[in-house]
Amino acid sequence: MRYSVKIEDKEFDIDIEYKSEKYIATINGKEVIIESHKLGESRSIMLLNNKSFEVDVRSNGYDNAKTVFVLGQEIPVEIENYNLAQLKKKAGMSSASKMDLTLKAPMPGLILELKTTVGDSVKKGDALVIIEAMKMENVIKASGDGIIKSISVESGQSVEKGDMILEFE
Amino acid sequence: MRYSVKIEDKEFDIDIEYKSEKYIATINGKEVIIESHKLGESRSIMLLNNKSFEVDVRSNGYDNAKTVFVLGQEIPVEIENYNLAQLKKKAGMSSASKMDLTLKAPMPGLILELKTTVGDSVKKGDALVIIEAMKMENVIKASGDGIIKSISVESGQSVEKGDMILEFE
Amino acid sequence: MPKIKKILIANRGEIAVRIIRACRDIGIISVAVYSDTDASAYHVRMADEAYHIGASPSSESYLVHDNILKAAKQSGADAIHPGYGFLAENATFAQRCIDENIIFIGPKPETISLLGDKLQARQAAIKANLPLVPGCEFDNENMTDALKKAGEIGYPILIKAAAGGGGKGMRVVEKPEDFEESLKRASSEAVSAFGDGRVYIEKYLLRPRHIEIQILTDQHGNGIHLNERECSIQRRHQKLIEESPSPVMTGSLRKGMGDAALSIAKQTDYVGAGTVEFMVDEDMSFYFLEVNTRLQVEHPVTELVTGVDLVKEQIAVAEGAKLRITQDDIAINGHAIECRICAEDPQQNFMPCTGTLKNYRLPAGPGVRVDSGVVIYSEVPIYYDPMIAKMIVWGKDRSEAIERCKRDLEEYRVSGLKTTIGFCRVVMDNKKFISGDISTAFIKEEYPENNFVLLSDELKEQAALAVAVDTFINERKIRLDEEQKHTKESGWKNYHRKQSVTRLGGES
Amino acid sequence: MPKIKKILIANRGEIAVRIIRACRDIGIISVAVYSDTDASAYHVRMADEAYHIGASPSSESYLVHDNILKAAKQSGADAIHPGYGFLAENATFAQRCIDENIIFIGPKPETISLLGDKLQARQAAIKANLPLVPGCEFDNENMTDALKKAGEIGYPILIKAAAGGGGKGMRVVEKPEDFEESLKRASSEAVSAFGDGRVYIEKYLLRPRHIEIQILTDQHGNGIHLNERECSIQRRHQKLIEESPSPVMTGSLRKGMGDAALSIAKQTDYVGAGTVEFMVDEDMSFYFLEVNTRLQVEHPVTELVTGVDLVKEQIAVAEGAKLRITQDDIAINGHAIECRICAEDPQQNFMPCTGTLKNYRLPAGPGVRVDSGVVIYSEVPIYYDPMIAKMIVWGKDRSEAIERCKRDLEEYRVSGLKTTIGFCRVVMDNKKFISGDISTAFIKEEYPENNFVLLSDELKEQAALAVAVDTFINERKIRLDEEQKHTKESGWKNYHRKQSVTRLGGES
Repeated sequence: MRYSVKIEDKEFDIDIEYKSEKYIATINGKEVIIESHKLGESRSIMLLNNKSFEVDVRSNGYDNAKTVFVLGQEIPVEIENYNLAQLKKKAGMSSASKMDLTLKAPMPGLILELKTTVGDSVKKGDALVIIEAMKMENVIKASGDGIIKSISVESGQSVEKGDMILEFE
Repeated sequence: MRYSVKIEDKEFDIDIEYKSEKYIATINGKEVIIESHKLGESRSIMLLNNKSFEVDVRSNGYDNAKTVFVLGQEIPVEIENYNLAQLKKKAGMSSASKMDLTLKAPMPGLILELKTTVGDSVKKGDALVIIEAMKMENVIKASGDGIIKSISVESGQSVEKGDMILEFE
Repeated sequence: MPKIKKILIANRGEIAVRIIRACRDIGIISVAVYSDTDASAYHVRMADEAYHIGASPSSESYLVHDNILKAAKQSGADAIHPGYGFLAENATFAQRCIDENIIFIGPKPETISLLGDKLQARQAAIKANLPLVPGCEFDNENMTDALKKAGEIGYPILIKAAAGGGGKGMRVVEKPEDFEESLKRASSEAVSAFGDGRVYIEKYLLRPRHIEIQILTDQHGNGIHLNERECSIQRRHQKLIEESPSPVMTGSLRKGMGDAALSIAKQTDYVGAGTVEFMVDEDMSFYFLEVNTRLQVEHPVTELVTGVDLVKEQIAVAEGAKLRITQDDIAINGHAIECRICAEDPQQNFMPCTGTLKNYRLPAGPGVRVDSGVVIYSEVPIYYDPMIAKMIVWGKDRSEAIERCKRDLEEYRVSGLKTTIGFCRVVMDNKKFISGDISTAFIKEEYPENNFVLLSDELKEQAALAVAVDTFINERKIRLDEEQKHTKESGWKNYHRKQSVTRLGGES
Repeated sequence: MPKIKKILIANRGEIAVRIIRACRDIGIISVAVYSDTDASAYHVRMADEAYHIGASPSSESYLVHDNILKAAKQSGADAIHPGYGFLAENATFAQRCIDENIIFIGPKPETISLLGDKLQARQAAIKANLPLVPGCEFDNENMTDALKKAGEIGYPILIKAAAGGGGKGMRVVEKPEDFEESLKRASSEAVSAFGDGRVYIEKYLLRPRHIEIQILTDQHGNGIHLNERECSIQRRHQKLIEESPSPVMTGSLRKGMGDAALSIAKQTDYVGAGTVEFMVDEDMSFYFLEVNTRLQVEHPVTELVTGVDLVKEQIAVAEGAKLRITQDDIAINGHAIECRICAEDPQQNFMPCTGTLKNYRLPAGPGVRVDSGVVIYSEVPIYYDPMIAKMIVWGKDRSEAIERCKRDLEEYRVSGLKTTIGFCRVVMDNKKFISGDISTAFIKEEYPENNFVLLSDELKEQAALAVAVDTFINERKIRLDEEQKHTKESGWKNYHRKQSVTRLGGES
């Protein structure tokens, strides 16, 4: 089975087959022999060419998005059937992340201050809104350039996680 | 609901009712107000008259036998409906432990030495058999007085946990 | 001298657990309090007793004097330990405890009140002959005088609120032209944050170190200091990594700072454990900053190098005991570093996170201590501080402590929540940090725009392989299960066919 | 001097994990080995790399020289650390490592071999002027001579096997009449256990303390000792609780024992970490017992009071480095106590247990270190030693260490397996233990017939309440669920009735 795996900016082409209780993976042309033992639920111990890793692979509820915890790090991963990914790419449906056109509340909290108004053009890194949560003020910054299309909240308002804050165009 | 609870040599008569999100227990005439919050699976935090305990109550696969882990101690408990227990007592079916008439292997291991032969009369505390397991020699002693009726193993033999070793009469 | 028998801990999380452990060591009964969301929290499980004190927001539970005092009365506690945060530096609450005949484990209300006001604290420091950053108070209305004073100090200057804290009402002014506007904004911010518009100005140090002295004093006028802690690794005025001793400390500087700390303690009639914070300039001059009238988050680094259990000493002092240790007993044994483990996402500008700890395993083995407020399956709620634990590591010297920090940060297992673990690991590899060349500007200067690498390319490759194999195994299992089902189903089909045939040949 | 880059750890469980941690601290790659049953064991998860070495019984995996050396070659390890047990004191294996050009982290094969033979070790001790328990060798065949010698020593005497260990081939003789019979039985036991019937006799001390000296020597003739450990709390010759320093040690006795330990090290050309065991009589005379040519289980108590990481020093010595610490660097900072956490049932005569750890949470906070070989959901297999972890506690003095031991034993959470935790807790409350009045006869004398109370009546009552409430909650839930189901079902009935009615009134 061949997979297309994406972590942050890196894309991996991984082909896996099962042979005599081991998994043989070919990653970007290199062969890796893998042993895997379940530790219950979502955790496993894996030996990649005898290198030991305790991994915890969790599904995020979406088909392709998973989270893996390894060496104390939480790593978001996108995984897809390789052929499907190729097809999508050709059709221009690349799952490569574009700039998200909406900003949703990343946590429940209180809108302290709006840093922009409708029609403003913002640059990547510009402060958009300040949310108070867990006793701290959190500045939410733009993840890319854009123009503010609409704003759905006002200062002093409480928001739940996932509530729409504003839209870009 | 009224229960009869037995731990080692102690018997408790406990009556419980549920009132406004708390449990009111009467134990041997004394009232205790209990709050309980599940911690997932078999563990709970319980406040007994505001005294805090983290308890892990596990069923042993039998109806009446349970194990509770509290304050780092593993405690075997027998619990029964109070009325049923009273009935049994009257009928002479007291669940109070009598001397077990069989000795089963308490762990997998190797029978190193038999300390008795059929027909021997043994006293409480007499060595019956030595089993080697986990690199150690373990002396299994009689839990009461009795006469050896039969022996099902011989030295050098491997046993699994629960295998019959000998019977008393 | 009355012994304390039962202590109510008016706090939650790791500091409540920390205090409960000290109580247990000396046979004192510990009483936890909890809000709705904390009913099964770790500090409740750890305590001997626990009382409910209200709804989840701290303003309806951990901050409500009446509710806490009611729980204290109900439980029969003879003392209250406030921890840090919440009511720890609240003079009114301390006074209420005294009025209700309950020992408040902390300084006198008057001392808390005096040191909580920055201008009063500054006056006390001047009386006690402590060096202060050049600066002064002035009449807000007389701008000519203010501008003149600012010019004398020299730019850049810092405008600070008298009632300040947490960076509110604080402004850096680079040049005289900006002074008037900044002053107005700082003052109005201070009014809205603290209801008190008083401000003062100080010289702004560009790359100061934050070094603080732990003090311990009793009710009989005895006092000692327990060396310094260097807390320069900060993000937005929040300490992240602390250590003791400071990598730049010398014997004479330590004596100078220690004497200064004890001198302001004397001046303010200080009783108990406290921390005198200083800024240390690049030329190693030190300046008084403020006094924290409570146990600090970072107290364990001092415990690990001095061997003194500060919470036990706090309790002894509150009982009225004379100090059991003298200045000569305080040695420096090795080196300790603390990393704060916060539920924050370093890649999203350290945004706080909430969630359930699906996996949570502490590092263990030589030299590591973890003071954790959570365990596996704990929920991290939105209502409180995002710090879930502190990892404190001891080594025979700074370099062994850093080595062990690296190991233990990698050994820490957390699933279900993002934390500062990975970022602390990054700092441990930073050459400037390793050489001890740090200041409060360290994170800002070293990681502008949060440009640190949490995941190496090698780790990404390994993670990709792990997820691919996991996916392969799951898909393979589903395929095999389905094949088996098909085999079974066709088995059933055959069985049905047989039945039918039988029937055909029989009854029908 | 060649630096070691990769170490294979020829062991499992907590000691493998301990060594992996030391490797990680100094940037050495660690290689685990594992048997079938250990494929997902904690030491495999902790290591950088892992190799399978055979079936579950140790005779088919951890003891097989060839398999371990093959894994070493495959992984490219340049050194092997044997831990304790298994191959740690196997001179043949040590020699094979040398022959294969792999560094064996331990003494020379000749030293291991010499000190492994009790009679040869006795001779070395005599040459090094160490005090020995009055005793002697004799001609097994010349009973008259043997009886005479036994008489000169004075009864009770102890017959010991020259190749002995673990109490095998050992017999206490109370009176001359029993001597000949006991001698024959001890000798024949020694033949069957070790293939070597040589025995010797020693005066039997009634209530000796077991006190041992930790030594550390390099390849250049330098050696230091790291104080003593008192290991008198034993069950059937198995240590259970160890501490450092000994509660009865004096400066001059420590110097005497330390010098003696270094003197036999010199005599036997000892290199690396080792332990010289002594018995100390009630009059504080000390007698040489044996030398353990390896890292001991109880080494962490020494680490906690001296601040020295013994495993790192072992590695440095193996690399050929000169000792980095001198005798003057070795201080005694506070007091440390170790409790061995074994999968044993104290109420069933400490019978070993196997099973799955359904819950496993380590104590944490001030002063506690746990070296654990297992984590939550680990299986404890029957093939190996029942010790699953060691809890080591530090306090500024013995009494603080005992207080913290109590707290941490209560904080330790284990479900699914019986352990020695409760019994260690019992010992911590024993007045004789608290006063330091202990000997190797302590457990036998204090708890004959295992008559200790693990569960107080109060705890029983609380446990009974907990189980009753739990049962009540479950039964109530079942009842409520059923009621709800009934309501639903009757709802369905009504629905069907309605349908029928409709049909009746309609189509039919």
